[in-house]
Amino acid sequence: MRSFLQKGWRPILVIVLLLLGWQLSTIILQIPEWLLPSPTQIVREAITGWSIFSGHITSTIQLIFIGFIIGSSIGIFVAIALHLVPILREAFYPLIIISQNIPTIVLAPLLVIWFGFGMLPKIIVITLVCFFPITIALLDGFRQSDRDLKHYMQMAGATNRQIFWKLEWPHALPALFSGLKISATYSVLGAVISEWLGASEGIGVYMTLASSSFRTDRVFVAIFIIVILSLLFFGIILLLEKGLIKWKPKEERERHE
Amino acid sequence: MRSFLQKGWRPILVIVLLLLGWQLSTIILQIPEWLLPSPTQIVREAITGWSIFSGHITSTIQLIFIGFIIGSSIGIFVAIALHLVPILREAFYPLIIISQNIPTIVLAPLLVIWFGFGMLPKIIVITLVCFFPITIALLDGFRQSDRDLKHYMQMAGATNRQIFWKLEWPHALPALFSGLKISATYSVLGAVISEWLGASEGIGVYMTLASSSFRTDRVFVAIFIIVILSLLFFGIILLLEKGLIKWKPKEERERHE
Amino acid sequence: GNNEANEEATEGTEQQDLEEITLVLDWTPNTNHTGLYVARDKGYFEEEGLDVEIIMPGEAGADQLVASGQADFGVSYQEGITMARIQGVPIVSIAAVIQHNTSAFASLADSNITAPKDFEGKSYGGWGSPIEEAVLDSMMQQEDANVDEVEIVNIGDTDFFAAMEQGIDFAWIYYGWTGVEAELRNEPINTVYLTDYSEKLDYYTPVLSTNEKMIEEKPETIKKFVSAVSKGYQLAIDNPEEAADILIEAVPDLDAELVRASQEWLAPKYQDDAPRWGEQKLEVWENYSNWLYENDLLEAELDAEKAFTNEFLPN
Amino acid sequence: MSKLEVNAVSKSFGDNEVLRDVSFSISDGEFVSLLGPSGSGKSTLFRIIGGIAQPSSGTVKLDSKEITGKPGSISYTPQSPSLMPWRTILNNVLLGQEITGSRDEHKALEMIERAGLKGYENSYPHELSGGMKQRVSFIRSMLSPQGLILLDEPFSALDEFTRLDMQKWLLSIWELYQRSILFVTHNIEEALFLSDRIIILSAKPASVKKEFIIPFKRPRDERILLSEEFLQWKKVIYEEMRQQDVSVDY
Amino acid sequence: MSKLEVNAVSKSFGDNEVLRDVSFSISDGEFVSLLGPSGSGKSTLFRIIGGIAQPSSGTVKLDSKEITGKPGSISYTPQSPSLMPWRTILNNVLLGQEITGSRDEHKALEMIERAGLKGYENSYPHELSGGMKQRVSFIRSMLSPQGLILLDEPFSALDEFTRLDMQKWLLSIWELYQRSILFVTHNIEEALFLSDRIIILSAKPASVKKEFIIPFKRPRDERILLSEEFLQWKKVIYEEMRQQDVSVDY
Ligand SMILES: Nc1ncnc2c1ncn2[C@@H]1O[C@H](COP(=O)(O)OP(=O)(O)OP(=O)(O)O)[C@@H](O)[C@H]1O
Ligand SMILES: Nc1ncnc2c1ncn2[C@@H]1O[C@H](COP(=O)(O)OP(=O)(O)OP(=O)(O)O)[C@@H](O)[C@H]1O
Ligand SMILES: [Mg+2]
Ligand SMILES: [Mg+2]
Repeated sequence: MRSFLQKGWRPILVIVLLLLGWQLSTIILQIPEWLLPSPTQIVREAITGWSIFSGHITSTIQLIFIGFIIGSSIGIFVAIALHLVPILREAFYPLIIISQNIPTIVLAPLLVIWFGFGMLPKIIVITLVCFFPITIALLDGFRQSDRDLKHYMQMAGATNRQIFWKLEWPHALPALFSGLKISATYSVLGAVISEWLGASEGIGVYMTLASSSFRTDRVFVAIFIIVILSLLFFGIILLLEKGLIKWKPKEERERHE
Repeated sequence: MRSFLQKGWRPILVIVLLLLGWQLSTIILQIPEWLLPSPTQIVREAITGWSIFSGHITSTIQLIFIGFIIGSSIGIFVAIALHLVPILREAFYPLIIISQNIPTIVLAPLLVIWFGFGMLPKIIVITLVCFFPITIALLDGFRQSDRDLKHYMQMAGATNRQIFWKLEWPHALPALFSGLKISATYSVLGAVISEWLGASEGIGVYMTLASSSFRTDRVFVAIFIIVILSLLFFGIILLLEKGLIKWKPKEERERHE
Repeated sequence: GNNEANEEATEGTEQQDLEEITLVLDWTPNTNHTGLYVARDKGYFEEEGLDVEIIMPGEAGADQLVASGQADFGVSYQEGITMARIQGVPIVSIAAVIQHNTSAFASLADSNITAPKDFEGKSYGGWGSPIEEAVLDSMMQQEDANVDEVEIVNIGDTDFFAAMEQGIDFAWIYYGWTGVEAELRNEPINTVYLTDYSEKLDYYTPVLSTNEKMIEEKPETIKKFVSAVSKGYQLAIDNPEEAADILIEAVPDLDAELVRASQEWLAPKYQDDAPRWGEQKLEVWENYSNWLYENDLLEAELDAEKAFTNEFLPN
Repeated sequence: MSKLEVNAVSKSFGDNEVLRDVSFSISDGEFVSLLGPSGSGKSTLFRIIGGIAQPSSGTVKLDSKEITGKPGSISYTPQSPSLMPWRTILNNVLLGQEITGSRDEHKALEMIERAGLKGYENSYPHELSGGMKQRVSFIRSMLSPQGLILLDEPFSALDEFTRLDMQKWLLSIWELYQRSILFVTHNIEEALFLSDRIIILSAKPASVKKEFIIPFKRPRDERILLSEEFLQWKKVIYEEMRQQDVSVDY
Repeated sequence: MSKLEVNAVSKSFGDNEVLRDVSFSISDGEFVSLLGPSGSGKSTLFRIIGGIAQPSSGTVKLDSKEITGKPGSISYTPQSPSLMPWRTILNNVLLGQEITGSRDEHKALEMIERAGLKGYENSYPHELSGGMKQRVSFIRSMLSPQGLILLDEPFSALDEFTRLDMQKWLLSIWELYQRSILFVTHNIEEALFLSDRIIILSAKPASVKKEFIIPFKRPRDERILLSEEFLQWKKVIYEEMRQQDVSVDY
């Protein structure tokens, strides 16, 4: 916490400066509100509209959490499966890439037609967004584990399973967190996009409604919330990383984000 | 090449089986063409419509290349800057996350207003999609370089710049490729999405038109092309990785994808 | 307060008997949909024994959902249904929400575009569909102007006002929403209505749709649904302020001012010159599909009689 | 009875012939040392016996069962300590036991103390000095239950006193449990003090040049280090190694 | 004139006091060895002199300029070879030169050959044996141009013959270029053979226990290894170290 206060002021300063510049330029350049509202206008709308808004937020946060947890679990699981079973890896690696290239515009109707309007299709969308960076990062992490240690373990009679859990998995943890950071960032936007699959609540719904009734200020309120959620989420992953990876030498620890 | 033929058959088999299953289920379940066309219908349409289609493809490929190259250059550059200048890192790290959370729905009008309907806003969209995984992966890669080697270099009087170029950069190359793989995959879809900002040509344009005139078969032709492009692109990155990272012990090399 | 009482009344007694129905909108809720929300929140659906859930389709696209049976009813357009039926999508129009095409080519007042001939030398911002060029062409031909003189720019999802900022001179809008918004902003705009220049372009937009299976298997349900909806739109026609308030309450995220103004403008347009709300004419369907076919925009001729039906409208 | 039999093992890395026709065996409970110039192939031979490297030709038998290319039957101290940076010393030491059976934390703590590392049980490897890491790696393999132990220069980073202490401790453990040990060292005194038999490898390509049976009585005492016989033996082996040392020409 | 002055350096890691008030100096062109038990703080002292670790108190001066906590003026062979896995041997060896000035490939190739590594110029570190890697790391620091060289057990993984050869080579280079060398070893003979002066560190917390000036004439010859005087010296130092060895109690 102390270190957060010590370091936190810098990004906050940058963000404050940015908002200030934005505020000033909307005033000086006389940018109309419907085009780009000023931060004060956005904050004002956020406060007055809070009662409408809070319901949407809880619904989206729920989606994010469920989606991210399922997505990263699947990402981890897929990476482990592909790593441990080389045949699987060779056979399915391309399919994983394919999965990242089916645009939502196509997937959306199919998902809704197959799974209806409930949670399921939305979670599938977030999962698709989340699992990929984790799988790729983990697979690369597993591959780069220390050869000498691996040899030591093999000689001592370690099963593949032991080598995996005692060597490759702990070694790949930093890579996993690298992937989790990317995924956590995407999961928020993924949730918002998934709400365009047909939802009655959520930030995504609020945003499209605002956009179609030309309420640019509300659109930006939604963005502010999305951004704050993402930062929070990213921060949680960072804290988890610091908590779990304790063994790093001090000098390096201090340079952690 | 030989090793490609040796290993390539497995994923190809899986994909062929998948297509076969798809073909059979459309026949057996009598899925109407407008809902989910069968692979043969898609291929037929791809062949008959090729003349219309090829122009769209070249236009999109161009976008992908320019966008990916700019995006990954920026990603690498940002990672280096943030790594070498700790103050920058602390101040701008959150902004990088924020950049991943501004939905295109909002960005689009702003980009159009600022940059018109030309290439620029589209390249900005692809860049935004591409740079993030590279930056995160590289930053983590830089941080994990060998402490003993770093100490050796410092003692010998290496400047920060030398430490960077001779130690941290080569050490982070595998991480860079991890990030490039993720980005290459995303760049294709990013290009298609960017075309929704208003383009007169491209796979994205072709797809929306096909979708609005209920030509599901054409939508799937577009997806097939997107998927093939992505796989090609991913393959290029893999080849580059194999070419550049030569020093890996044999045993590990053989397990490479 | 009125509808609350209704809900309470039904909760205890009739609920088990209500038939669950799904309705997908075309995009976000707007004044085109007022009658649907009125019918739901005034309890008209419940009176008919229906429990209707209204869903926004997002990117999923309403027509496929209706055709596949995921949704029972949907909001669509004549254009969409025509295209869909040519591709074998089994979707049918069951009521016209607005009698005449209220879409127009709009421009900021200072660019002085008041008739199709003024399009010459200007830039049009569209979404890249070949239909747009054909429509422009047939309107400009009336005044001996040449569509080749128009610079057609694809502006994707960009909204009207943003496009105008970026050097686009005119775009295709629905007056009842975007035009009303311009009024509210005191942004004077000129409009060139399609209907003023070509009979054939006076197609129905939007319409209510269902799939062929429903028509075959549950005609009674459709009848109940349409009759409730019809009552809803009747209220919107007779009492636009109350209708607007119902919509605002149902979808509080909408801009209240825009909804009220839009409702006011739209109220007389729902039924317009038709004998009853929802009525569709065969010639309108034939005209438009023939026009599309003649312009090479349709691969085959439409069997217009199968594309719509008036049989479920209340008498 | 032979615990380990190495039969005509050869190994080349590309054009680089490292081992040529190496054969020897180790009896049950025997302590054998391997001496040879740097780069002659001792560690490679260990990897082959351990089953993680495949010989170009030849076979390896453990308890009369062929184990060529089959890892998993050996306790091993690698030349570089190879500790897991994310495990504490205690957990690193227990790794061998975790792999084959149950953790005996009590014994591990006892051994850590015996090796002069008391107080470092919960430190991480990067907080240890080079010699301390080497001792950790040594304890790890002594705690593993296998019947054959391969030790690859386990004491090279220790000062003479710590080294002598560790040697005596190794002998006491070995005498207690009667496991077979194959020991690589560059220190002739160490080999003499510890071994029943010393095998001398020639320079590249390595083959068994000579074997010496060391006749000192067990249990051995550090006093033999100063005996005349010991110095004599040292000279013999020194001369033997010098003769065949052709890899480095000076 | 003093090349290096270490003044009252102390260092603790948390509660663990490692160095207490260590002071000594090295003259220009002097060869000084540091002896001390494993874990006493020799490598830590090297890191402090090298400027990558900050002492808890005390200062380090090089050529009369204070360099406490300022890295960059020293050529260094770390205790573990620390080679770059992605560079060939030749390029690894040239790293020190790249950092400070221009690459002299010719000289590098010559040294690689002299160290018995001919043919491995284009190999990668993972293809080398432990002792070969150590020699590469040694060549790397010998090729660096700095006036003070710190060598942390550079020959611990070498057999006696290669070791002696490397020692003689080190002496010849040193005599030629007159650089100052601070040398850590656990081998008393090695220290005696090479050094002008031997500094003995006590066990934890380490401080300078005793200094010996070694009077053998230069240039030295391996024959002195067998001289009576040499054995005498060896005994003295051995006894000195034994007395203060309290860290390992046996
Ligand atoms: N993976 C490899 N690829 C190519 N050559 C190798 C590989 N591993 C070892 N060698 C070569 O095999 C030879 C013997 O290496 P090894 O490590 O067995 O020597 P060693 O006897 O243990 O030496 P040292 O005493 O220095 O540890 C060396 O010439 C080395 O270059
Ligand atoms: N980063 C660190 N954190 C905590 N303690 C450390 C750290 N580095 C070294 N130490 C402690 O400092 C002491 C001295 O370590 P150092 O590596 O200097 O010993 P050394 O004299 O070089 O030993 P050896 O001969 O075994 O190499 C040890 O007790 C070690 O545990
Ligand atoms: Mg070896
Ligand atoms: Mg040390």
